[in-house]
Amino acid sequence: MTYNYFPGCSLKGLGRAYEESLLPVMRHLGVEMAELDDWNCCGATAYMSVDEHMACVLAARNLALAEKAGPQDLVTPCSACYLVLNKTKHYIKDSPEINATVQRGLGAIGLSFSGKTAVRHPLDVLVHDVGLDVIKEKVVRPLKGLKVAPYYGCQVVRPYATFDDAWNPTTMDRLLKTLGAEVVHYPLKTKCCGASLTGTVPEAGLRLTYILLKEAVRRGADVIATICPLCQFNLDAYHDQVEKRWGPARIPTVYFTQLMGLAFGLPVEQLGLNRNFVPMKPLPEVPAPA
Amino acid sequence: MDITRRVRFEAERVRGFGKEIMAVPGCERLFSCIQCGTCSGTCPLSVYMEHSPRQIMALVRADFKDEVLRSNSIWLCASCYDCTVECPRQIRITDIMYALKQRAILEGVYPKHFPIPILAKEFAAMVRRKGRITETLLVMRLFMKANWRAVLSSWRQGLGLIRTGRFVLRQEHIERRDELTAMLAAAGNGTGKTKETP
Amino acid sequence: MHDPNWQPRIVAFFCNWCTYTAADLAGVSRLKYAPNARIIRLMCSGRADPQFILAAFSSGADGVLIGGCHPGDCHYSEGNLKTLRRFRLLKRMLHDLGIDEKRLRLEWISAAEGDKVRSVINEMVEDVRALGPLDLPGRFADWDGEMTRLETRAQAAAEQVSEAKAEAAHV
Amino acid sequence: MKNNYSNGEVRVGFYVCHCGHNIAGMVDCPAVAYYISRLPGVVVSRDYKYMCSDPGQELIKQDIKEHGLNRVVVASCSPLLHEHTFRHAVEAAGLNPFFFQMVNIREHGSWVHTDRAAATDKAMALSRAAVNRVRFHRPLETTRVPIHPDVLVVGGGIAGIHAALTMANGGKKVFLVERDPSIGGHMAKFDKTFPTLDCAACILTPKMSAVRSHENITLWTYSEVVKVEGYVGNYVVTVKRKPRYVNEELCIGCQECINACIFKEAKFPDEFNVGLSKRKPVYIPFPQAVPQAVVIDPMRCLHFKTGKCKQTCVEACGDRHAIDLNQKEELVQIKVGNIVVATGFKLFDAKRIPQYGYGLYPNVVTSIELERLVTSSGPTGGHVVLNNGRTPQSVAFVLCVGSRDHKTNRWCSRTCCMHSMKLAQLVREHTGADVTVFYLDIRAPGKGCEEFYDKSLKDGIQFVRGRVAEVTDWAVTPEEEGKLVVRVEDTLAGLVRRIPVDMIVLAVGMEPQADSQDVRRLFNMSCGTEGWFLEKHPKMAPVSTFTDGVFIAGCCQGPKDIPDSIAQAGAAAAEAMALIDRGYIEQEPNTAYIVEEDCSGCKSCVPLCPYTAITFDEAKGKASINAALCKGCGTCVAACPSGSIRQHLFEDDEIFSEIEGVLAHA
Repeated sequence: MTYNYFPGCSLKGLGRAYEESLLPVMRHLGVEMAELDDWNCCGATAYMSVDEHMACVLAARNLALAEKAGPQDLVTPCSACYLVLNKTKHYIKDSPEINATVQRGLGAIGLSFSGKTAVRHPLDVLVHDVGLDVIKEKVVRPLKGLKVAPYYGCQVVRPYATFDDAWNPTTMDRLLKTLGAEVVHYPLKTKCCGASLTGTVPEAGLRLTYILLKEAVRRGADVIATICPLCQFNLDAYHDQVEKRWGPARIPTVYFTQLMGLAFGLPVEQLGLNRNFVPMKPLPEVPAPA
Repeated sequence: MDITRRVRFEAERVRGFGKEIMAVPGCERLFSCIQCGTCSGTCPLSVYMEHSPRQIMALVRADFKDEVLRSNSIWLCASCYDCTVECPRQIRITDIMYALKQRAILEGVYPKHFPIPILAKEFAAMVRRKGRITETLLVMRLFMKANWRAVLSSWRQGLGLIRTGRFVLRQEHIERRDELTAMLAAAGNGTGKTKETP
Repeated sequence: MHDPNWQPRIVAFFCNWCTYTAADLAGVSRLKYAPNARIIRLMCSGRADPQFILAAFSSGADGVLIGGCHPGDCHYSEGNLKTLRRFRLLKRMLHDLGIDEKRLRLEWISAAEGDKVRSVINEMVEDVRALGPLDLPGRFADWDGEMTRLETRAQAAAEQVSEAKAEAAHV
Repeated sequence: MKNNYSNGEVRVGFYVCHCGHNIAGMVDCPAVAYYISRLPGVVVSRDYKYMCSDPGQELIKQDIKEHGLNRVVVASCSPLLHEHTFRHAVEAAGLNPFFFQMVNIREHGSWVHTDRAAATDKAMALSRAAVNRVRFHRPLETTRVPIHPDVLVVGGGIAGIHAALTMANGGKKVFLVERDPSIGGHMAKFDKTFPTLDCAACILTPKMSAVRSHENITLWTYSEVVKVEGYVGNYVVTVKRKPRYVNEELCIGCQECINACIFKEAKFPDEFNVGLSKRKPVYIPFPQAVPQAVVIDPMRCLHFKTGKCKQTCVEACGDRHAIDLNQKEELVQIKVGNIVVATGFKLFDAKRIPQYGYGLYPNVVTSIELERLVTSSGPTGGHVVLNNGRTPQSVAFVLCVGSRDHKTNRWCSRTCCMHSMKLAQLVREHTGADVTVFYLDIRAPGKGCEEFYDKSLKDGIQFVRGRVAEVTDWAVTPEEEGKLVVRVEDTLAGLVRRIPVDMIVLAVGMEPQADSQDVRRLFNMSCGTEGWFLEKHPKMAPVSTFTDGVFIAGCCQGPKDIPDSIAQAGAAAAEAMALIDRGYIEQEPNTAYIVEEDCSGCKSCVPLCPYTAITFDEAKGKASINAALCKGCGTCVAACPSGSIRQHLFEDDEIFSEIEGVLAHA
């Protein structure tokens, strides 16, 4: 099983723990992730606010690079990248005007995009391509007794959810159960984390973060599992400010791939768990992260 | 108590503005809005907005351009797409918000010192120049431009990032930056949208 | 190229129960579509005799559209399926005659699908417009002219021959 | 004819109708009339404001007499609307009505085009085609087919019940077929009816009993129509009678068998109480059920599942011998002249909108569930209770659940506003709880309905205009703890609100029955895109279908309330009775016929006919067509290799001339 891999800027920066856990987990399952040569930023939501034509051109370069690299699906772990690349595909297909702009831009650097490459999320690939039965076989250290709040956030399930329900997704729930964890009922699983507003308009953005944290604590979760680098950052790095404003809501937030790594018995120090502001309590019988 | 006169005159409407917005790809269905408020009810940030998303839809349709573009509402949209997925008329509200943000930036009418549009512009500029984003550098630039005091108040967070090895000071960039410039230039040609975004 | 003011002419055979009613519905709903199609009402698309279609083409139609009920919904059980079989044969025949297959179209349109009447007619008008005029009557006239010329020439030649023979006889 | 024009010469009169502005607004009618006037054989060519009006028809009659017209063409609306009118006028003037041809320049012309020149051009072409064609018309006679006086009503809800009773009271024999074990439909589940708040059972039960005792009604419950053959006046219908394992004639509804059932406790979800209570494998659907006979559910009954039951029910029934566990499914064939389809609707499945939490939170209920809770004969004896048994202090109604929503059902279900207001008043009456209704628009157009809305407002029911975004159980404030929280924009106040309540009622909308497509095919009807059965004309023929002799009533045609359903059922009954009392129907003489001398005897036509109207005369070596059986589709005509089969009204010459006519310009 081979995929083209688009890490996105976050996975090289604030979200590096995501990549640090994703790649070993994939390797462990025999999945090859070939990083796209000289990929560029997808443009995220910010560029769309400035100029959607150019945002599409920017994102399309990555799609074109992927198409050139072969027929494999393109896997991207960051929610914003996932959304923007999929949205660009839709726009290219639906709007002749945008398609013309994109092809003109790509043409100038000897690239083109036919619209074939599928953009996938690792969660989708792991559960639907690799399969829960295969994953189950690799579990050597079941996460028994660990209560996890599954948190999907917005942009993987909305609006281009192709692999799960937009309101009540269950893919990660099933994956976590396969790892042996206990999944708590978490009705906020697709609520917004505040996105970039946590930094720009903290009184609004951090409130959303607070509610997510508080409700996970209230429902007895030990840890929140996330699939997006920005969600992880918001839920992890702002505890000081959140708790100063609204009171205690302390709970660690980790990537689902980190939990997979733990369950697979991969060396803890290789899973990037040391990068958390709010560290996850070590599992019993497992050495604490450095 | 302040007493403000809140009547709106026909002269304040910019005729055709609603139609222009609805002509943007993705925004067509605004015509069929029934003002049910599902968007505002779903929106996690509507409670901070001057006008709820539903009101924005009504104002756009009624051509109150200035009122819409100067509103903080369009900047508070965090692009969670909840409204878009829930709208019973399948109006792509998030995409309409994008169209409005673009118009506001183009016409330079967004609130000054409001960090969100500044972030969007700084982000775009960094992508154009380097091809990639280095988040920590971006945030520092933002703080400089929008609110330098914030740098001081979030020093603890900065320290935390350094401690956890996530504070990156080396600007990431792609190798073939010339390729990016050439591509954007070529794409911009002929659209009349060559504008070097401010 | 052809006259820029040229408008495609399409003859449409619609069954009374589904497609004709759907066209009525399109009217009642005030849907707007291209004025190029002329509808001829039949009780069932099964009555659409291949001869009618050929007659339409040879009388100057640029396209022919047949509309019937969806399979399983025919007012007369399965007249529409008989049409489908005939339609396939006819399409092959037209192909051999050098008539582009986009000029003949069969569509299932139920009484509720006024919107489909609109989209099918609009699409077909655009398809046929892109193909240009078929102008079979014109082509027939050309062929007839050519035949007459050939015949006259042949006759003249024959006459020459017979004259020559006659001359030869005189010699 | 007394005029001087009877020498066989064709004399056409042409009339183009303005239809007020409807046609004249987009078609230059005088230009069309002028154009047609110059065609050969056209004697009179006029344009007139309203051809279908009396003076319009008079114009035709007068011209026929004065100018010796022997052919008439009218260019106006769809022939499906007025062909009959004009044929009648032509006949009144002494001409054979089939010397008439109609041109549709409104539905197919002025209403669908935007370019006046092109629309006029098209009108000319279509009119020319009709003038061409009408020359070939021949005098024809309509045939009369007798109508079987019995009627079938399908569906035993309030619409079906009313239609059946109306016709039975008129002396017609009626077969009423119902799929469930009792008639009564949705209405039987209601407590009270809006806007009068009269008790549903009190007005429905007498009608149900009347059905049971009526000498003209044959009631078949637990039965389904499986096959319909024939045509108006002469339908042959096959009905499947499912075994209820109880002889309806012998059972007196004493319920001894139910008490004796080996299952001591009722443990299976009760359909009538929408799963809010339990029943046994042998049960009576509800106390007022008609017929008053028990039914045995073979999916639950131990005897059918294992064959090892002591059959205590049979024992309890004793020498009545009403229980017959060997009953088999039966197919019965009946002959009827007309059919009334009243198969009703189904309720929207609230689980399809997961953000309202139905199925997740037990105190989120549907409107029909609440209806059962407020009914004194319901599972809680009329007590509105939460799932913990306590009485709710606050109740919210969420309207438009699965209605007016492009992701589920686009239509307005029409009754939920009123139904919810009724339930809101009942809930207040029963519990004194605070009631809030979340609505998009209040639709209360029926008689007495606006007044009911007014009463609801005065009674202190809160109305909040806004479509509920979500129902959750996470609290932000102390008073939200342990409650269900409605998040909504109060669009009139312009505020986003969070409102904690104890119980949420989802006003689920109406949908076509799950098998409506199969039923539609069975009776040869059409469905609109939404799946409701299609009436022949939305205004002029609201209970007729495109199949003669098949009528529709009630919610199978679209959402409606009880008064409207009953009005429609009465209309359908009247339409059917009008046909029966006339005794015959006139058949359009568009049948096929064989020109014997041309028939080569190839037999290719014989298998084509779906009505077996074509037979082969071995002696003559020719095919022959039974005109009484022929329905006039023309499939055999198109297929005949020797051209010896022809069709009245759709002769080859007529159609060829029409083709030439539409193409003749340029």
